[in-house]
Amino acid sequence: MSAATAQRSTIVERLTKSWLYIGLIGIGVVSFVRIITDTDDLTGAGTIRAAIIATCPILAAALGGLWAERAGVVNIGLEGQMILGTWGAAFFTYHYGPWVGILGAALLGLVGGLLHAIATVTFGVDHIVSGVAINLIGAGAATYLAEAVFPEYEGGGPRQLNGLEAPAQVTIPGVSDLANTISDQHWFFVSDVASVIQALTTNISTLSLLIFALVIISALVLWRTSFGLRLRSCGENPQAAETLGVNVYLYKYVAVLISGALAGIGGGFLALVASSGFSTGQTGGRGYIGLAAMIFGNWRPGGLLAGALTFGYTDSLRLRDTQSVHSLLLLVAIGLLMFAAWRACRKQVKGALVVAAAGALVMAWFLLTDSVPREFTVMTPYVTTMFVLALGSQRLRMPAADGKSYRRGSAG
Amino acid sequence: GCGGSDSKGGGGDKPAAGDDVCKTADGDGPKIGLAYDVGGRGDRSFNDSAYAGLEKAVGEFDATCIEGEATDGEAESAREDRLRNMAENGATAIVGVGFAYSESVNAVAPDFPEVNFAVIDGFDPDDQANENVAYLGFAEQEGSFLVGVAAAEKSKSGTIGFVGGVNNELIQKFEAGYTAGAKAAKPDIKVEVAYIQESDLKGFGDPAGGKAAAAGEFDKGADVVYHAAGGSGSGVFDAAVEAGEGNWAIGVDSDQYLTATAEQKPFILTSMLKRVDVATYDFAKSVDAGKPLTSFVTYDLKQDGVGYSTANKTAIDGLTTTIDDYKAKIIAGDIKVPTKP
Amino acid sequence: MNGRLKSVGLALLAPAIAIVLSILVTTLVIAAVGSSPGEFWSTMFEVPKPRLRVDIVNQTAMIYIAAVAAAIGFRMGLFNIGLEGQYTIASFSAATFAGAAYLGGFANVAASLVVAMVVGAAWAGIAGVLRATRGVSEVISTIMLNAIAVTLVGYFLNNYGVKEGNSVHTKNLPSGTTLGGWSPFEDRDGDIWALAIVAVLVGVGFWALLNKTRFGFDLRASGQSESAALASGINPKRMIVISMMLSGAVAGLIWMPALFGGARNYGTSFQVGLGFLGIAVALLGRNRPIGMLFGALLFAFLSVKSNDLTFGTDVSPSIVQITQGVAVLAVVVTYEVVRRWRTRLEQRAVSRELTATTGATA
Amino acid sequence: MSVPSEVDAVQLRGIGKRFPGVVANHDVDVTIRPGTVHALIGENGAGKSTLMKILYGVQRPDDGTITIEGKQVVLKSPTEAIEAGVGMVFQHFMLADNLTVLENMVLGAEKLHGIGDGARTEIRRISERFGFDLDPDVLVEKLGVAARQRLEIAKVLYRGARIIILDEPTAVLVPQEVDALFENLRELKAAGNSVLFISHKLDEVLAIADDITVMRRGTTVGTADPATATKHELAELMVGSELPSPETEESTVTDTVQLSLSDVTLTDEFGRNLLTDLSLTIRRGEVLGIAGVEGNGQAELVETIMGMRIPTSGRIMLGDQDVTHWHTRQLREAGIGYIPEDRHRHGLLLDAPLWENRILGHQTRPPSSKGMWINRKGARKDTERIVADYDVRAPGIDTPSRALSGGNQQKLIVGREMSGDPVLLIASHPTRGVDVGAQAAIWDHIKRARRNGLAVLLVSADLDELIGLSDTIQVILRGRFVGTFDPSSVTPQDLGTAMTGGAA
Ligand SMILES: Nc1ncnc2c1ncn2[C@@H]1O[C@H](COP(=O)(O)OP(=O)(O)OP(=O)(O)O)[C@@H](O)[C@H]1O
Ligand SMILES: Nc1ncnc2c1ncn2[C@@H]1O[C@H](COP(=O)(O)OP(=O)(O)OP(=O)(O)O)[C@@H](O)[C@H]1O
Ligand SMILES: [Mg+2]
Ligand SMILES: [Mg+2]
Repeated sequence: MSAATAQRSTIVERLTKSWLYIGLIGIGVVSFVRIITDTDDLTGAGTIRAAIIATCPILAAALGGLWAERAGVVNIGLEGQMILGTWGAAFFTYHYGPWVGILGAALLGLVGGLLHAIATVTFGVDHIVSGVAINLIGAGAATYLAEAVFPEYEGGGPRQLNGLEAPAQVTIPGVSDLANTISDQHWFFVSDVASVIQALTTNISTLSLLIFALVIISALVLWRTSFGLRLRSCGENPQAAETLGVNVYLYKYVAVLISGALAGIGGGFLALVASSGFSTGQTGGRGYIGLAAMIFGNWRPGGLLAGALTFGYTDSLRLRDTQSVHSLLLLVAIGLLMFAAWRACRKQVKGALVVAAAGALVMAWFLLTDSVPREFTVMTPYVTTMFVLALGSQRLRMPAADGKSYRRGSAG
Repeated sequence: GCGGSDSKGGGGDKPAAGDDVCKTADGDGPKIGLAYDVGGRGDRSFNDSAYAGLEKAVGEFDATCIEGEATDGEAESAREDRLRNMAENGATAIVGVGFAYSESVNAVAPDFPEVNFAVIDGFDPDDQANENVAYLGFAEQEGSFLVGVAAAEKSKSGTIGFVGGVNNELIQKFEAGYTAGAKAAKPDIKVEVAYIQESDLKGFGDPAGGKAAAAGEFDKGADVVYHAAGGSGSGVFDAAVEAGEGNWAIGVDSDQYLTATAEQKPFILTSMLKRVDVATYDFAKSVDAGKPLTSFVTYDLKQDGVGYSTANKTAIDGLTTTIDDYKAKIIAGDIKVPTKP
Repeated sequence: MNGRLKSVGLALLAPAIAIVLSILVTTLVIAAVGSSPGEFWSTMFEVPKPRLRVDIVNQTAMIYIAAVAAAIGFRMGLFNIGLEGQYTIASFSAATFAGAAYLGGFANVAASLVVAMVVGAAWAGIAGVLRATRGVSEVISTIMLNAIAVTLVGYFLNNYGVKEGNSVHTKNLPSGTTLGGWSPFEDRDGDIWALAIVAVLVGVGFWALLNKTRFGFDLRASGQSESAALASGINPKRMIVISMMLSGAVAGLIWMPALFGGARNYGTSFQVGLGFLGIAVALLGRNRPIGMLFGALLFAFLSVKSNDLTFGTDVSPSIVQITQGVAVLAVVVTYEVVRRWRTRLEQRAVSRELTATTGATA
Repeated sequence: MSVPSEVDAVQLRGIGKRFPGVVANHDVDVTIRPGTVHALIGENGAGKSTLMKILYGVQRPDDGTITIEGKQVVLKSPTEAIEAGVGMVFQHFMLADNLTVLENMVLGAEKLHGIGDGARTEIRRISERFGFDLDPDVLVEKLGVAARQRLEIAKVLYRGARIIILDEPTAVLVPQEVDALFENLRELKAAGNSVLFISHKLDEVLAIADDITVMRRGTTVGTADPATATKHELAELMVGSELPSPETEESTVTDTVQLSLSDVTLTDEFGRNLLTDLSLTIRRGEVLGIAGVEGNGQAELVETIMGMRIPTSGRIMLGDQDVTHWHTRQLREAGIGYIPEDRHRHGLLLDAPLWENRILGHQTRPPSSKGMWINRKGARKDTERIVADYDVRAPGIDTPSRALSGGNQQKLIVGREMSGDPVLLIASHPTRGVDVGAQAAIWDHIKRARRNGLAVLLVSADLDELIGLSDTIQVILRGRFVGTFDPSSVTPQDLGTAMTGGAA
């Protein structure tokens, strides 16, 4: 028994360690690039803060995707549920303040999730069909309800509702100041870490913290509780789960409802934290991006966090400073070359060569130019996502019964 | 002011679904048709400004009116249909709000020679002159020049910012005028420029993007940021609020001080006014007078077609003389404002 | 004979229930916010004016082409969510090519259609190749490609387009190249675009390809079971690339009727969103040629008629989007319900047979 | 026969179950005595699995009553069956590959020992008690078939089941594994459990069962006493005909080499060898049998020959053509028939009608197609032929293949692959899960084709079938050939030893 415990803790240790190493190496490389290219904005606390804000809605949507797909339901309706969330946040915040507003966002997202659950679980409808329909309904309903309700409100109009109160922000006084001092020194590595700490401890929205916490909570619930085990079993092999007495319908329902609520919270974040109001179309496809981040992250909490961060970071970087996108080229080049080296170590010669060639190309681009055309900076997050997937996608593994419709009594 | 109103005032003349002049007007003057761009009446910007002009015209000329509104991603034929509907319903002066109506007005106008059309920000899509169409353009660069002066004068840090919604021809005019104005006032001023999108129109509806872009500029030391980003602008105001006292934002199109939230108001230095209301009213007036405007009409400083707002008195008061100096010089032709950055 | 009548009746039952359901939901939503559903429906059900009838036909054609493009992917088990990007970039390329007037008259039209198809195919092909060689989910890559396409087109337009007032567009088509169309009513009511015929061709082609050709069989087989397709000698990677490209090629045609029918250039009159509508219609029509035709007609009718709402009623046209979404959902749900109900009927029939002739089995 | 004082473990009375178009069960009566192994036999589609699913609460009966240990019960879900003490191991494994042994085990029974170390201990206990050799922290996808089988039984025991249903547990096991399983079953019996056991292998049934119930066409047609009954009598009861034998009469091997592999090696993406230096030849009229424990490279070998994988090195010749780099379609067009191991994954389009399934794999050849067009009429006519010749029991050729029972699906595939006179047949487990009647038919078809010069590569887990049909047997272990045997002298036990790495 003690042997078992020991074995388990080494697994956990290994996981944590590998994440830690990857994180540290990542920060080291970014720091190196920052110093070489002299673009302090690359890891400025402001950039990190913006990246966190850009990440949160995508992260919430991605988590929503995770919950649904771990239970075997593909939720392409995240976008629609997110849109409903923006409306819910606006409506409830206007009347009852920001925390009820977040609940309202979750509630409206949950309604979208309920619709999806009824269609896919009870009626066994194709998940994509239902998701597409929910995206239509979500967008239509939010626009329609906004036009019907918001013009009467102070600060409102048919397509917007401004001046919503934001959830509180927190600052950890001592840490924040110290981190600020260190990050201003622009030391290698240390200042970069300090920037991250500063961004996390200075005026950070409680809703951001909540969303990050939800990543950890989701990971724990899904992988460390019997509830999570049952839920995941519905995504891996619902027939097997049924033969063991798991109420598959129930778990799928719960998962899809949570999924919708999380997407709704992502929408709420857009309306309350990323800006201070509702406006039609403000999700701008972030639900889809969330879905992409989840696949990018291999249907795992840690991975989807990385995916959402990649997207949020590059998107906010290009918005804040087009010049820094040029430095990003060096970052990408180094990243590719490191990946190539890793592959070479694993004796995947052909793959290593391809990656190395790509890395050399990007490096040449970096060395031969001194800016990236503006238009291309807009594409950065999209191209980066495709690039990373093209290089690493072969290992992705989705839940075995993901997207398959399941009927009670079909076991055996 | 034009377009919208002070929301603190308890909704006195706030445009809401209920109190619409077109529902109540029953005079025997001309019938005016107003075809809104996406967003429609109540958008606290462009469309509301046009509505304000309409309201004024209806009152003055004892007119009646009819409205229609565009939806996202609608077909060209839907815009045409909207205009035809108005003409068939007896409108004699029809205004398309936004350059997207240029093509449809061009297609519809020949079928209704007795009706007069106008397109705000419009252009003639072909080389055949339409007798009954007016293209009402604005010298946005001139208005932007003035707020550029204001920004440079107000700035303590020596850095100011600009946030555009979409990097296209139109928005570049704003950027060009703004930069020129700032440099005229303070030649060594630094202008940070950001666009939310390069070509995707969703850049006008992304407050989160506007906030991130503006926050980046504030972080780089800018203390005044001007936006030409439509609905994304509220995010720019939020960024100014977060940057704290001593930082400013400048609004666009309508006097956004009036429609901003209580929290944002103190941070709004001024707004570049694009007097869509004036153009709409002018056009209605010309039709009523039997001398309808046709062809290209540019509303510039001289005609009070563009300008700047002084609604936030405490903030702008000390600057108005300087700004008005430049204004006079532009009107006199001493300063030529560029339209390209 | 009676049985056949019954099965036709059952087949029609599902769409009928779905329509009733969508009407019901829409009515409830309208009533819930305090508007008048009666006004709404009387406006929507009013016989459309002649020019709207023309518009409905034109819109139906474009939506239908989009639906077929989506259906090609779906039948192969691929979700081409990138129609939007594909037809954007294809329309831009074709308009640019046509505007350059390398060729005159109909040759220019034909060549431009080829350009549209090739560009659409190439853009979709990127996703196809990534999926086939690297296993990248086409759902993500096409979402990314959508964003990239819009930016790329904007880049070319801003740098090389014709500037006019505040707008930018591609060069106008040379005068001999605009096709106009067929005007069933008065002139001012507009034309049914000549290239609306493309929709018919695409529909017939889709049907024949799927049901009559070896390629279509391979495509359906791959969609039903990739492993069985592989074992039967189909090269699934090749099928992925080909069907993605085929889907993209058809997507390239989506906006062509409008380009040659009236728009004359790629600019402000370019209609966005047809790709997403096409996906919804493909699903509504269950990827069947006829089903999608009805779906496209319904969607076109709803969006064209919704323009009338701003005049006669205080109901916002965005309600139509809800109706469309509910229709999609209602159709698939009722199909499923009717299917289950039929199964139960059959079961009952079997047990009746059993009691009649004990011991007999099917 | 039964001890009167003891309460019967299970009594099924008058059970009926109808599916659309099919009566799966009617008037079924079965009685299981406590502490016995009860065998249920019957042809494909006789309704055995359906009956078991009813007993396990997966499906609800339309008629009839279930009595467990003297108490009449209504089972609405497996949960209730588990509570009543019933456990079931399904014909197709019910395991989630991407979860660990522990996770699969505790799923649904988390309350018993938690999902952590408590459960781990209990699993180790059960594993040791019955010799299951299960490591709780291994992913199920890493397990071989036999280990999965043991895991399934362990799952049932973990829940404290007293009545254990095993649906065709031996179909995929080699003799040694079967012996081990039977050892486990005897232990279970000794511990007071009752076992319900379904099999098509009659000697196994006679070896282990205490009672036998025979089903035919959805109903119970009789019982037999294993102490006195013979295989022939059982077959007679099941299908009403003689017991078939795979035995071939005389050699038909010719001198013409049809297929030869020389030093074929296949590596996976990580550079590990799946197949190592395999060489073989098959002549016209020869059947080459491949014996091996599942997962030792048989599937990879077959897929390599079929062009679904390209060998890393080595050469494959078909006749005198080098086909090493040919695609599946070219190979099929060159006259290779292919009966895949997993008919659902590789053999059929389950939702397509039978006649479309006739086309699958033959898309480019008449009568399925003409040029680039599908020949609907030709395909339909040929499907009618296969249905008649191979006795495929189906309502019609427009029925989706999903609606057919496993045996009938298999007959359709065999019929399809034998059409167009192939020169080489690659057959993986051609009679797996097929009842004795159909088995005989399939064997006859293979034998007849062999007489006409067909070369056959036969992979099978059924060693009697291998020994009966083959002219030569090769044993494969970890991707290498480890021994060649002459079927006329080898015994299943010898083969089993070689397959598990004993002296070759
Ligand atoms: N953000 C997080 N916070 C806390 N715990 C986490 C977080 N992400 C993951 N974990 C824990 O770590 C475990 C593995 O996480 P994850 O699946 O992301 O790792 P991985 O490295 O992708 O796994 P693998 O090495 O199998 O690919 C999970 O079971 C979860 O409990
Ligand atoms: N879910 C279902 N829907 C429709 N028909 C079914 C279903 N399950 C079983 N059947 C049909 O019921 C009959 C009995 O099937 P069952 O699986 O019980 O046979 P079996 O005796 O287990 O056969 P085998 O030996 O091939 O496993 C078959 O005709 C089968 O096609
Ligand atoms: Mg003209
Ligand atoms: Mg069975």
